Amino acid sequence: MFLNQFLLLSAILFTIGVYGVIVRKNGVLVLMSIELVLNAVNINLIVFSTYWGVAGQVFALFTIAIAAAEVGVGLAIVLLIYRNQRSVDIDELDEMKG
Amino acid sequence: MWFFTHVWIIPALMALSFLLILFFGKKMPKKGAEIGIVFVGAAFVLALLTGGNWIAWSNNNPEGHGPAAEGAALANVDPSCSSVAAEAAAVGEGVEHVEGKTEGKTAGKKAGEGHNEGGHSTEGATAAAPPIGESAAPAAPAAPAATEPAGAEKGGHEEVATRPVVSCINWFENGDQTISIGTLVDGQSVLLLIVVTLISLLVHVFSTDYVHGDRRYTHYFAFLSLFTASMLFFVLSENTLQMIVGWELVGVCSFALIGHWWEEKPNSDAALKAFLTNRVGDIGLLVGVIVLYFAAGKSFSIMDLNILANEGEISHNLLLIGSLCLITAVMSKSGQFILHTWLPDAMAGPTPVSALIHAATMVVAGVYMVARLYPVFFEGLSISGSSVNALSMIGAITALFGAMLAFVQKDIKKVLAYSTVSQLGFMVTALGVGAWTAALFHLFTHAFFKACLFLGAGSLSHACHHSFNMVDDMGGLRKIMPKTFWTYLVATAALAGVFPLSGFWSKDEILAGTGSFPGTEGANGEYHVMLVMLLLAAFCTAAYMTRTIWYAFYGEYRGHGTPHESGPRITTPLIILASLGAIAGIVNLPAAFDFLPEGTQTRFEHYVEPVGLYFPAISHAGFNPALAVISVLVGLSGIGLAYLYFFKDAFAGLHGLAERNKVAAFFKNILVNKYYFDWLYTTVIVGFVKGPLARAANWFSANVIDGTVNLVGKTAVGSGSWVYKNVDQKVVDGAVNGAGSSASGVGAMLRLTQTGRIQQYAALFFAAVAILAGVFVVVIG
Amino acid sequence: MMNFLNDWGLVLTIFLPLAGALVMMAIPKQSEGAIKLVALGAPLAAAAMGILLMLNFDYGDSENLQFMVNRNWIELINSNFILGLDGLSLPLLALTLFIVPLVVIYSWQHVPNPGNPKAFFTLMLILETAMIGSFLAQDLILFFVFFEVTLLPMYFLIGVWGGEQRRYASIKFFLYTLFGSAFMIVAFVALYFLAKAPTGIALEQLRALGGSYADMQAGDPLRSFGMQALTYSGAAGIAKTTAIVIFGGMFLGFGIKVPMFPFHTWLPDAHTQAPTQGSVILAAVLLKLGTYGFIRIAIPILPVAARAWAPIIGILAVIGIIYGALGCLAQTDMKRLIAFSSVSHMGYTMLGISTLTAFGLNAAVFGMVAHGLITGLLFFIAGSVKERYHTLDIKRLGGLLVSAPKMGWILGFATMASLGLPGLAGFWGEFPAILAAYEPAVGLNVALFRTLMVLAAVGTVLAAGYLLWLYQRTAFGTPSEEFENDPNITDVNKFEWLAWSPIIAGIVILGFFPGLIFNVAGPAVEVIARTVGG
Amino acid sequence: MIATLLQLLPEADFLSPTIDWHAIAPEMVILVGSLVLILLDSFKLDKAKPFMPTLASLVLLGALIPVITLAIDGSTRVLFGGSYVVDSMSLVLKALFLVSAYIVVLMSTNYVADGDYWESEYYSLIVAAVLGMLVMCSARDLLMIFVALELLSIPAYMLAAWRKGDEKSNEAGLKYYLMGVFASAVLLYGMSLMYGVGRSTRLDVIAENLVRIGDGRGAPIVTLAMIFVIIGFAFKVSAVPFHTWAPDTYEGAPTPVTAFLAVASKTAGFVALIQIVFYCFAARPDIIQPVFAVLAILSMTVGNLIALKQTNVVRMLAYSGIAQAGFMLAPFAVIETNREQALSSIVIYLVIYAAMNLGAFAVIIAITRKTRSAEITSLGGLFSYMPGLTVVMTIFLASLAGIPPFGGWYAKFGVWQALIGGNTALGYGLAIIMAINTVVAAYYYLNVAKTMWFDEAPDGDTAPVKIPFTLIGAMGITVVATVMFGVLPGLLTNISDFSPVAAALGR
Repeated sequence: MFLNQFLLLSAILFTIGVYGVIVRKNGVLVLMSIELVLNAVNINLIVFSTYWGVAGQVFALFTIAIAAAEVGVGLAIVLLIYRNQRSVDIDELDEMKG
Repeated sequence: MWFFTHVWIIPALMALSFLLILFFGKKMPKKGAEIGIVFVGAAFVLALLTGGNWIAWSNNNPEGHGPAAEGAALANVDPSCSSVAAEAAAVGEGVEHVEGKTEGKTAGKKAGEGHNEGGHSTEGATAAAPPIGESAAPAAPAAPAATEPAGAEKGGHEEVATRPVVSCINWFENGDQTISIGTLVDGQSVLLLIVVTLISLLVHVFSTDYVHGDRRYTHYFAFLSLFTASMLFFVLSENTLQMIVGWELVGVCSFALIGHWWEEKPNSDAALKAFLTNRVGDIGLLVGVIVLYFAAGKSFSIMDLNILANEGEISHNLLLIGSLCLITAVMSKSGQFILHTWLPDAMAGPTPVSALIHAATMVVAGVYMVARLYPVFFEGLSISGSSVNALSMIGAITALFGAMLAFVQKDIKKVLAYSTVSQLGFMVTALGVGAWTAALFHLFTHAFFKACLFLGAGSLSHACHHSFNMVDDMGGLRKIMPKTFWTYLVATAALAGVFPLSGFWSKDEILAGTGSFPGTEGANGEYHVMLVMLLLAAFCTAAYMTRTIWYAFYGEYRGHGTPHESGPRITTPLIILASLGAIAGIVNLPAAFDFLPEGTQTRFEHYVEPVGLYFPAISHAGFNPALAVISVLVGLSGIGLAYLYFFKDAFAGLHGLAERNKVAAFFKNILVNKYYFDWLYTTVIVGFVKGPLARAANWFSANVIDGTVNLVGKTAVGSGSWVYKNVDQKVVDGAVNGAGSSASGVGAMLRLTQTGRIQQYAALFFAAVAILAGVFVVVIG
Repeated sequence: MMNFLNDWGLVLTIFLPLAGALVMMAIPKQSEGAIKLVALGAPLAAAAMGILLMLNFDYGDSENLQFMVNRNWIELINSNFILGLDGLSLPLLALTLFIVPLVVIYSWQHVPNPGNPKAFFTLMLILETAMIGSFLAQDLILFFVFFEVTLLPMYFLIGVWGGEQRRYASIKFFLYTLFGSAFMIVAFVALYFLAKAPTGIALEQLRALGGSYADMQAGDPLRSFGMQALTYSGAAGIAKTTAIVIFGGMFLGFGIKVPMFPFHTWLPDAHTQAPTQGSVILAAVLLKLGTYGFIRIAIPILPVAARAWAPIIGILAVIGIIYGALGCLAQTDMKRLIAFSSVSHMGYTMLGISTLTAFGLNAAVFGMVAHGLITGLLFFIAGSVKERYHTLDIKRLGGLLVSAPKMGWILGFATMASLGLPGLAGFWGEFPAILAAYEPAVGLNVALFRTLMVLAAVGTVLAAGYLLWLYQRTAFGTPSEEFENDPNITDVNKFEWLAWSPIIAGIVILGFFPGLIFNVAGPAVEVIARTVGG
Repeated sequence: MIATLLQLLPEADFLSPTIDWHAIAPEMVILVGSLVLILLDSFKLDKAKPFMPTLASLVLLGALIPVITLAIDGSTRVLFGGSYVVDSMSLVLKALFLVSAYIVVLMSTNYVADGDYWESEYYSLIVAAVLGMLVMCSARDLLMIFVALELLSIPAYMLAAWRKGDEKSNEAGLKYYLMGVFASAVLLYGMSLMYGVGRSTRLDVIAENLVRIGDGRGAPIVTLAMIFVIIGFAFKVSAVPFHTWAPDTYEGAPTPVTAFLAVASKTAGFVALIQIVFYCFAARPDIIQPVFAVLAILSMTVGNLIALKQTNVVRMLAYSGIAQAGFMLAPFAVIETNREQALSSIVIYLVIYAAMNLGAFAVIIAITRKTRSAEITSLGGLFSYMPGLTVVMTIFLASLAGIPPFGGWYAKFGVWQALIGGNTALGYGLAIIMAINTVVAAYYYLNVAKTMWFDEAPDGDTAPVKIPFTLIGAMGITVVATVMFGVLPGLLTNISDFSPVAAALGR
């Protein structure tokens, strides 16, 4: 099996996601980057599940479901912000600091 | 016996009188003076009775030689006070106890009464009384004249052991030690008992007139009582700790009385100076007592200490250190050169006080202590057989320089003050050369005539609007104040040592005691230097006293107003004291006068000087007519010269010498400035301690220590604010770079945190993840 | 009766004031009369309880804890609610019970600004409970708790009712002490884990305590905070260096409280800014917590370390004596001067302690009580002077003996007592301490301690110096024209008499009958001295 | 029909698990409760409003009953093949969560009602979050833990942004949400790797395998996995350097929610850490001890230092909470040598911390009802017009500073005991650093006390304000708890003596 390749792939995905999270100014895009990270996780789980049984796959399913829920909430909040200040640029949110 | 075991009643009386005056004095018709007089009178009577008893008691000293007899002589020392004495006493034993029991009972009963009248601070004495009675038992049989006192008369000091009576109660227990408080009665303490109470009584009477209508009349008498009480307490102390207590208490009384008129700065300054100077000496006292406490095997008891020191149980060095420490105390309290400077200033106090405290009683406390602990000094300074030691040296110097200082004073009290300094020097020298009896004898006589002189001076100033400046404000008072004049004259003569007044006898004994003069080899050593210095001092003494007489009583009245003779309450004490000063000498006529009837010579020595285990076997210089004549001549020549100089205007050349001659002026200045000691103390030393040093310490406290603490605090807050500020300030575009450059470490991270920018948070977050993970993966693998 | 006392005596003595505080909280703010009544009643009740205890105290056996109370408290760490009264605690207990009611009486009409007697007295009662508790606690943790509880009330007393700089002073006082106690508790915990059961006779004593000790073998981990148990263990099984470090922790905790020389800087500020009542309690009782801690905890539990530390403590103590005295000389503020004098006087106490001899420790105990009474009185007077002159600047004062003679005399008495005049209490704290330094416990450097002795003796002169200068500048002379005939300047009033005369009497009585304390504390400290091998 | 359908199916070898319903009764009650809240709301919209808080409280307290019965029963119950365990410790924690949630509800009642926020959702969300927490207490399986974590986090995200109109609240919500999601992403990644190396999601199994890998010395990937997982929860407990969200979120969120986050959700994070570390990672102390030492030191130091400079009480409490988290993290660093005390000291700290911190927030809510601002200066002169409130607040502050006789001292004492009991250099070092930090912390707590007691009211307005009884109730409970735990810590130590539990761990 090409375990290493898969792990590498997931690592790359993870990094891309993190990069997106850090640099993207648009809230929605940030959410999408997060999705990338979560999927990296899923890849890991699936790969390992081929060794250690279904638990991994179950875990992956849970992850997908919960990710969906999270993104739902996230979008709601972003929407809320858009309502209040007509923009989803999360860089403008620095009212509280220190 | 009862008087010896209950002698504590006397100080207790005075203490009670103090309290009474303090609380009720103001309400009394005479503002409390009467209370004081009544009580001190009572105390005096009791003291006299005690004295009488003592004479009877020591007339019955059993014949006997060697340790056994001397041990037996200590049978009246309560074992609980002095274990050593108890052991010694155990040597000579074997007496029935029946009478002892009865003695004990009566003693107990009496103690009960004593307690009732003794008032406060004497509880527990009752409890202590029975054991005292017990311990008294062995002495009982001696009472019926067992041995012929007549036999005990040969040459003054035969080997008849004195029988001191020591009684005490448990004061407190500290650790494993039991410290007792009690009384030590023997010739020495009884002597002081009488002197103190007598002079105090006279001064009380004198004061009723002298400080009449004073601002703080009542307080004045209160403190007189307190002083008397403390002095008696000191005199009767059974252990050194007790001595310290009395020593300090009299110091405070003198402080309070010197500063009696504290509204004026000089008076309060003088008071402070007196107290502080004494405090300096007290360092010596404290340390010395501590050293001796351990030297005597953890015991404060004077008996223990003396006996051990006497029998050479204590190493010479310890005794030396101890005695040297104590000498500093003596120097401060008894105004010895170089700590004498407070005494003249102390004259700022009311004159009767000067008479009582700064002439007759308190200032001799130092002398008394040395005499009390004589074995320590005798062994420690190895007085016997040598020709010089610290004590005698200090004494002699003081005697001479004090006398010289007395010359240049304008203030009559200052003259007397320096005279006191010088006379104390005589006493200390006497102790230093081993003439113990002579010292005490001189203390005795000096008390009378010096008190008389002071009171006389008081009487004078009373007449002259409370000025003591004899040079400017007095003169020609001979006619106006005859009583004062004559008494003053007698006292002066006594002080100058004119035959046959008391001063002559005591001073002569001291001179002989130096053992330097051919024919006085009987003494303990040969102190030639001392003899010379003392003779010079005697000369000066005579001279400056004559000077005072001249200024005060002769010539024209230079003051203002019309002086008048003082009232009876002032003059009576003068007369009494003068007459005592005149005749007091007879109590110790030299043994050599064997033409006199039996038992009239050396009474003083016989009754006062202890013989026994707790006192060194000192030898006595015999009376030497030649020396006597010389001393008288010296005195007379002093008088004579001064007479010629002042009265007859002889040596005209000398008059105003100081004005003309640089050299003379120089020396005069030195004298006028009291050898610049005050300048040294106040300006240099005190100034330094008070000023720079203290300020330095304060600065150190405020800036360095406190500063460091504050610095720590500041750094905490400061670094907080640093983090805060940098966290707060916007990082424009460094987020990614900073996050990327994770090598820049936690510091950089802190700077990048908390900007309010989510993405920078995120960057920090992942950076931290990367670092943590990276580090651990690398380190641990 | 006896049974009642055995079970409840100490507990009641401790918590009666607290009960009073709770009652007071229920009283509405307006009814000041009731508040003051409670404020006075509770301490008096506690005092009465204390007197009962002292009457039934077996003085023949004062080296052993009496009226012991021993209940489970925190099983997990085997820390129990142990109270006990012995010759060492008794004088300090007496002191506390004696001072607090007087303070209340003094406050009767002197409640400092901004008023609010309710809060003021409540805090004071809580404070009393804490102080009594720490003198009676026989368990390290219990002691620590009471020790810390004293902080807050004092903090607020200073901070709310204090002077100009009160904020700074109060927080400084608080943080200083907290810093020390943080290390102290760490040291306690270390003891808990490291101490082992001893061998020989000590083991027998330990077993005699029963409970978890009953069947201990030598070398078993002790796992206890009980002071007795730890004392018996005597730090058995702790390496010397470790013990020294642990002692260091306690040294910080107690030394700051005393305060010893380098840690003293909180004291002048706290005292100067605190209201009179605060200063009095601080000087009279709180400082004693530190010295008491040394005698009761640090030394007996870590004898070996104590011997190692003794020279350092001695040196610091003497530095404190001289240094404090010099500090006094530089002061211009009466209250601050008195505060600095505390540094100097506590130096004598610490010197006595550092000798590790029965004599020295006993002197220290006496010194604590004496200093409590005398400095307390001095602060009382300073407070009254401030109240009348509205300043404590020594330069402006003067002629107190003219404007208020009685107060002037009392001040004189206090200064005399404070400079260690024999015949008054102060002397018995100083002289025996100096004396003890001549012959410290076996094994300590004799030469060093004799040097210290001499220096300490020199300190007495400085003490006389600054106190008399203070007295001269305040009491002697004539009042300056600004206070020439100021109606405010009245003589001692009846509340002040009520509050002061007992203290004065106490000082005199202790001065002439030092046995009252020496004989009680003697056996107790002798046991301690023996454990240290002094 | 269905029957036939069933017959068609092949013989299924699926056997349904035997479920100990008593063991999961609390969770069931909460679950049902939250559903009821939602449904009730959707049917009888406005009529139900007033009853929502009461109902929520009833649900929470109701869930407490089975917890108690289980505690009385006392036996340790293992469900779902060991991935769900109900033992004494988990019961203590569950009780803690329920009570704190109840107090939060008390605090919220008027707060939510006054500002017109959606009420029913609010309560149902809180209850749902509590469900996640309860599950967390018993979870012994990575998956279970993850689900529990999300279950308690997601409602919290929404609650943080609850004040819809307020931009601060939105910002708080978004920050919390994003950071939370990043954290759970990292956590998940770690978990996936952990699953890979540990060959299972069951903690005990993983522990066994961890020991085996590289015969005990492990491999880089193991380290990586562990670090990621730990960090995932370090975020939850707001440990430096993963604390950045906390101050902003606390400040922006509605104060009751802040209290909920600061106490319940932080506690949940610690519970998760306890599960993971004590039941699994304990096999590799060489990794976790240094990690936690670093986190603890950073948290207590940085938290305290920044807190010194805060002007806003809530923010100050946020940073102080970070520092407190540092104290609680310290015992993990001596897990190898002093396991029992480490465990119990953490739990004790959690309980006491919950009591005093909730109390502090309750008081702040009460005060802000009057001052309308959480600036420290606005507390000036409080003592003069609301002495009672001042005293209560002072008690909480003193307790947070660790001054006897209030609970805080024993919490810290316990930690010290654990650290020193470990008798390792690391332990002593941490103890000293912590001692110093305690003093630093005392400064800013006292600073607040000072303002309330010593200063004058900023605006002369000294009219006392009416405090709703629910709030008084919340304060009452917390004050009593704080004082009780301080005076009689025995009460707490007795129930949190987990030596049997801890002894069973790993060994």
